Amino acid sequence: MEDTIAIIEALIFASETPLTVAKIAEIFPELKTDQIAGFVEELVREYDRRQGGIFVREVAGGFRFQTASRTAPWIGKLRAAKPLSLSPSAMETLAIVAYRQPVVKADIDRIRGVDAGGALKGLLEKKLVRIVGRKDVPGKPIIYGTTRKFLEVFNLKSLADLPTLSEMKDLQMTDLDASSETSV
Amino acid sequence: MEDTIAIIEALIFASETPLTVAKIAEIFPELKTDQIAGFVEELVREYDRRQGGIFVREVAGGFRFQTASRTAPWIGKLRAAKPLSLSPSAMETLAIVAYRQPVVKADIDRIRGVDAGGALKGLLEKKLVRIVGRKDVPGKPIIYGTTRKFLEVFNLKSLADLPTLSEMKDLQMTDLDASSETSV
Amino acid sequence: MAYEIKLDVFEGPLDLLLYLIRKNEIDIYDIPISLVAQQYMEYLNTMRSLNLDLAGEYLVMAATLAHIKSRMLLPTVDTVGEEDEEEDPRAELVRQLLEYQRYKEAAGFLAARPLLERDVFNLGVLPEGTSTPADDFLLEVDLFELVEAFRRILSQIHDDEPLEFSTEKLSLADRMNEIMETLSQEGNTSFSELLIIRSSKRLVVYTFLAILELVKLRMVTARQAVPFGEIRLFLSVGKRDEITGTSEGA
Repeated sequence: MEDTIAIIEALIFASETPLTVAKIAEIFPELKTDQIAGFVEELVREYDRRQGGIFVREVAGGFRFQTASRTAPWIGKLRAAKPLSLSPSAMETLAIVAYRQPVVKADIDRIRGVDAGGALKGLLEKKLVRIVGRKDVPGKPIIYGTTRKFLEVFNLKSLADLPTLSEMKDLQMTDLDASSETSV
Repeated sequence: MEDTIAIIEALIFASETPLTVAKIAEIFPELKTDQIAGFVEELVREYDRRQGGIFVREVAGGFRFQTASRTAPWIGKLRAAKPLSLSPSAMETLAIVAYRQPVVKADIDRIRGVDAGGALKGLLEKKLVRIVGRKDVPGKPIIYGTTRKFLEVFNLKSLADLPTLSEMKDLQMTDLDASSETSV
Repeated sequence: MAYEIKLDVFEGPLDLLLYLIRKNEIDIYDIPISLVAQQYMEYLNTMRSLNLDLAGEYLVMAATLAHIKSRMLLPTVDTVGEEDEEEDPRAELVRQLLEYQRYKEAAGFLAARPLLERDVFNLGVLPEGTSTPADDFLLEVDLFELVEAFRRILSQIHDDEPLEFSTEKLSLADRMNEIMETLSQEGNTSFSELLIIRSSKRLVVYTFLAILELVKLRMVTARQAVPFGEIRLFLSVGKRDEITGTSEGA
């Protein structure tokens, strides 16, 4: 294996957050960004071809190792911690924040037709949503947006990776699973 | 790749402690310990042959992934830039300084009920808090306030943009759903 | 097709309405309002009889439905095709339902993705490495955590002293910090310079109050060379190295 690829592999493995190409470029100042992206791509393909238990995936603007989703039932038996779960009201609130950000609480309340305070607080605590600032209107309401952790948890490369809302109508007809499962 | 090996690979990867053969045997009651040991051995050999950036190694009676030792210098560079978070006591102290500034240490101690000296020192070192002056009372206690860096780190335009307590109360109303986790 | 109903599964009045629309196979653009209003009320009554907590929003929607129903019953002026004459009383509700439905679908899409810690997993433990914090570290903190920390502390205090804060006080602290920053960079500045550049009246007042506060705290000294001359402000506190050693940008 090309030595640089081996080092990049170790870096992606050891990084606490998805490792960006820019970060790798800082560590290898002698390499061009294109070259690094090429090396990472090669690594991604190698694991894809192999079809093993782990894969390299692009998430939240960086790369990380993650397990194949078909192995999840066994890992569930291993891990003591409860899997992440969100209530329907938390999911609805999160969807509104994700698609309409930056967004104020009043808008979320209006769209959902109920007070979203509790759901919003839960999402803030889980660090899926954050306070972005204040809107420059009377009352200066707090505006909310999603976090990098949101991208990490939902396996999104970036916010642009969210399907457009009209696109979603079509997706609804087909199998949602088909679009979500890329790793196995 | 043999599917059981792929699952074992994912298990070793996701395990919070080095994964023992006995533990794998619990997850696969239908397999014999010998068989499992054989699968693990096969995985170890595959990564050894490949000579990449990561390996499967036996540590403390179990198996885990680790990076190749020759990649250590680069991983050191990566870790050096690790983002830090604040401890709860530092966060509490910072919150008091932020909301009550200009404030003297005795007030912080009183509000927190413990000596805030250590936390304050850490915040001064991180340049989130600074000495703004001395109060003109006996003992001339030092007065603390937040810095511009504090505003930058928390993405605030000004201190007046700090969320108020009543805004936080808004986030706790109703919606018991968000706290009582139900699955998606 | 029979639907099994769990009364506590609705996420709000809009969710309940969408359910009724689906159940009755109704065209969302042409809702038979009296049927839907009647069924909505039946559900509300069932929920009440089961002692389920009814959020106020459900009652507001009941009133809205009743209002739309009454408007539908009113004889309309014969407006042939001209929709801008008078809008369908249901239009606003339909818009709301469609918008809510879109985000409900979006929520479903998000939930169907491979979720971290549910479908895919990260490395269990990070390999140990040289974890020496560098000088120029990144801080990863959250504003919500800061406010929560403050709220937590306040909730533990049963003091008589009110610990609530006002944005006025914080605006004052903002101005005090800015003046101190100017002074630590430039050594001194003139009174009028600080006040003149301020465009809004509010800001001038805060700046003036901030200067008074700083003088009162003996953090700055105000000096005048001649009577009625220019007032200049000087940093007056502590030993210089002590201040600059810990302050921003030293």
